[in-house]
Amino acid sequence: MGCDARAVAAAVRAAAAVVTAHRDELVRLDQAIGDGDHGENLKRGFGFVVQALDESTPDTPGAVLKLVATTLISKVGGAAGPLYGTAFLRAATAVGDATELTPELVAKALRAALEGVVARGKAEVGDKTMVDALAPAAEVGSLAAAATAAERGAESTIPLVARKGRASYLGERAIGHQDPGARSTALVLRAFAEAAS
Amino acid sequence: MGCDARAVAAAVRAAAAVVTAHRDELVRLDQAIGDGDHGENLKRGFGFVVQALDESTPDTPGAVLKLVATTLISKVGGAAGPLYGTAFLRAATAVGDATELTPELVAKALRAALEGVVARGKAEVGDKTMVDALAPAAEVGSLAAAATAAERGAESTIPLVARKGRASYLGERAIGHQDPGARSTALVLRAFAEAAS
Amino acid sequence: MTVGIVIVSHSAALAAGVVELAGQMAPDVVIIAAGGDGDGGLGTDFEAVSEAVERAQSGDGVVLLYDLGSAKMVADLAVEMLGDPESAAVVDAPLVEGAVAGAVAAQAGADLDGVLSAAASALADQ
Amino acid sequence: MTVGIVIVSHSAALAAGVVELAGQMAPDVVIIAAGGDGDGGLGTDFEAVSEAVERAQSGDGVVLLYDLGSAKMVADLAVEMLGDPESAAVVDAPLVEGAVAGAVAAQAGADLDGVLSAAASALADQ
Ligand SMILES: Nc1ncnc2c1ncn2[C@@H]1O[C@H](COP(=O)(O)OP(=O)(O)O)[C@@H](O)[C@H]1O
Ligand SMILES: Nc1ncnc2c1ncn2[C@@H]1O[C@H](COP(=O)(O)OP(=O)(O)O)[C@@H](O)[C@H]1O
Ligand SMILES: [Mg+2]
Ligand SMILES: [Mg+2]
Ligand SMILES: [Mg+2]
Ligand SMILES: [Mg+2]
Repeated sequence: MGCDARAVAAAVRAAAAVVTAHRDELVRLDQAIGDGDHGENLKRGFGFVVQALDESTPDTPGAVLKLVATTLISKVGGAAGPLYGTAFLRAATAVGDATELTPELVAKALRAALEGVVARGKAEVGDKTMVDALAPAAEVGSLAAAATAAERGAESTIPLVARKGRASYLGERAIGHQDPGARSTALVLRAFAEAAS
Repeated sequence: MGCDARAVAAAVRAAAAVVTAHRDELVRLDQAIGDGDHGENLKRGFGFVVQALDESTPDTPGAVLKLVATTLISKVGGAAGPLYGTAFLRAATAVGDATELTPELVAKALRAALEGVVARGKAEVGDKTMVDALAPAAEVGSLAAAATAAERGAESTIPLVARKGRASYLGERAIGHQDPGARSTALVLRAFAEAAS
Repeated sequence: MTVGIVIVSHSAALAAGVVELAGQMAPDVVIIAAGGDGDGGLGTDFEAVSEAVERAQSGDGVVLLYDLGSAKMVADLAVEMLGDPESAAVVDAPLVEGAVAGAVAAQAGADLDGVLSAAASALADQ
Repeated sequence: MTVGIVIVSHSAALAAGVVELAGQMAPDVVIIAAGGDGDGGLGTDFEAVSEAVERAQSGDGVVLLYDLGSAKMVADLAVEMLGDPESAAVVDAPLVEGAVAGAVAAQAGADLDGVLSAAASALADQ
């Protein structure tokens, strides 16, 4: 299938549906090692994204990604806002004015998103954050492989102590819990992969 | 003259009158290197002290000093409350149950007051605080000499940089201003000396 | 039961805000605001601080945090005047960061020393 | 004109209290609170932060302080998105202590770097 602005918008809507369906799971994960709002943050943020896309869908994939970014930044008050916002903003810049996304552009966008999240939050792999899902995803060739890598990466956060974000206050007590941001990253990438397939 | 509880209470009333008369001067000093409330803090606090003495004057000099202490502690919200409060509390303990203050007891009370202020605020001589007035006062033999030493000590704060209290935020800009707490300490000791003479 | 926390501030709003922020990650910890001069103005209120320490005391101890040096002196005095001064302690820590770190430690069941050291080693960038 | 200050906090009360406390010793400095999620809840509000930076900007620069890591990210993003990102800076400092020290420095006419370093070197026990 082609991957023009409408296809990207459809993938974003699919991601919105998935985070909405998984709201409670993400809330529970964040209750265990944070303040319990991650599921609601993302549900609310992507809700506004869908609203914005309903009002007017931009012409290019990059413009869609930029709309996602600015909406999440202004509507999500919590770490997920600036982190997801920066990821989508860098992805938008990476794909430029292209009218169709190629697999190469998708891979470039993923790497740019990772770089943005790292620049924003200063977390490394192993710090028990969404970087643990996004970093392995940015290394592989296809969205489907990225989603699988992100799922593994998210699960790899379970035995870790957190070194960034609210969970970092917990010390050893974070062990045994999956990081909510890593989990939501895997969910979003899986939604993108399925929409693109 | 004798120095029983009534004489001590009269000296405290004299001090209250003096800090009230010098309220504006102390406010101006505190405006220059603090938040401008020192004159009002002391006026208000000693006002409550006089009220408490009006209601019932305790039997011993020590009990009078203790009443001054607890009143200042509960009524003065600002550094002066715990500092003056601790000074009077330690002085009260130093004079014990004596029914008349001797010059030796007065000297002992002054030294105890100084120790209390230092324990409370951790300031040393030269830090531009009330310790600069109280420390030289605690070294001399009579209240009159103590008042004179405190006045000199207060003036010695003018060229200093503050290392404790709000004025410590100002760095070099505190230079050229007399410390309000040192000034008020000198005023109170002069009032005591005159009441005792 | 957990260690309790008291926030001593010159500003009532500041103390209340710290309680709100720290409480979010420590729902079972008693965190009490002692802010303002008691008359709606900026200042500290010795009696409010003493009462707050009493309310925060469950038997496991109370940690006090403060905003400025004069609030620290009031907090120290309130602790010294307790029946058992060992049952509470004032910590030199950044107020907001220390309160959050201390509250999270208390929530996890840390004892008085544990909460004190969590607060004292809190970082601004976390 | 002086350097302006913005307090980015998850709590509206906390931000307002810090403004009140720091403002007391810096009456001529523009200090703006950007606290809460904009809906009365705990959280940060990117647009409120951006607006606060604009209001605090007199031409001499703006220093932003924050409470938790996510507030720092919002503050960084707001600065990066300014027309002139060099005109403002986020400082890693204890929120309350840094705000008071920074405000006093700004009141004395310090420039952006001076306010930043005053805030960053603020001590809890002062
Ligand atoms: N500095 C950081 N770098 C990368 N990811 C981070 C960082 N801080 C937090 N996160 C991610 O954000 C997630 C929490 O998001 P959310 O609950 O929406 O924000 P908040 O912690 O502000 O409530 C964490 O699970 C983690 O994956
Ligand atoms: N740590 C300290 N040790 C000794 N004296 C101090 C200390 N901190 C402040 N002071 C004294 O307190 C005075 C200010 O008192 P006041 O204005 O009533 O309190 P605040 O600074 O809380 O407004 C200063 O001038 C100084 O003499
Ligand atoms: Mg959360
Ligand atoms: Mg949150
Ligand atoms: Mg003052
Ligand atoms: Mg004051």
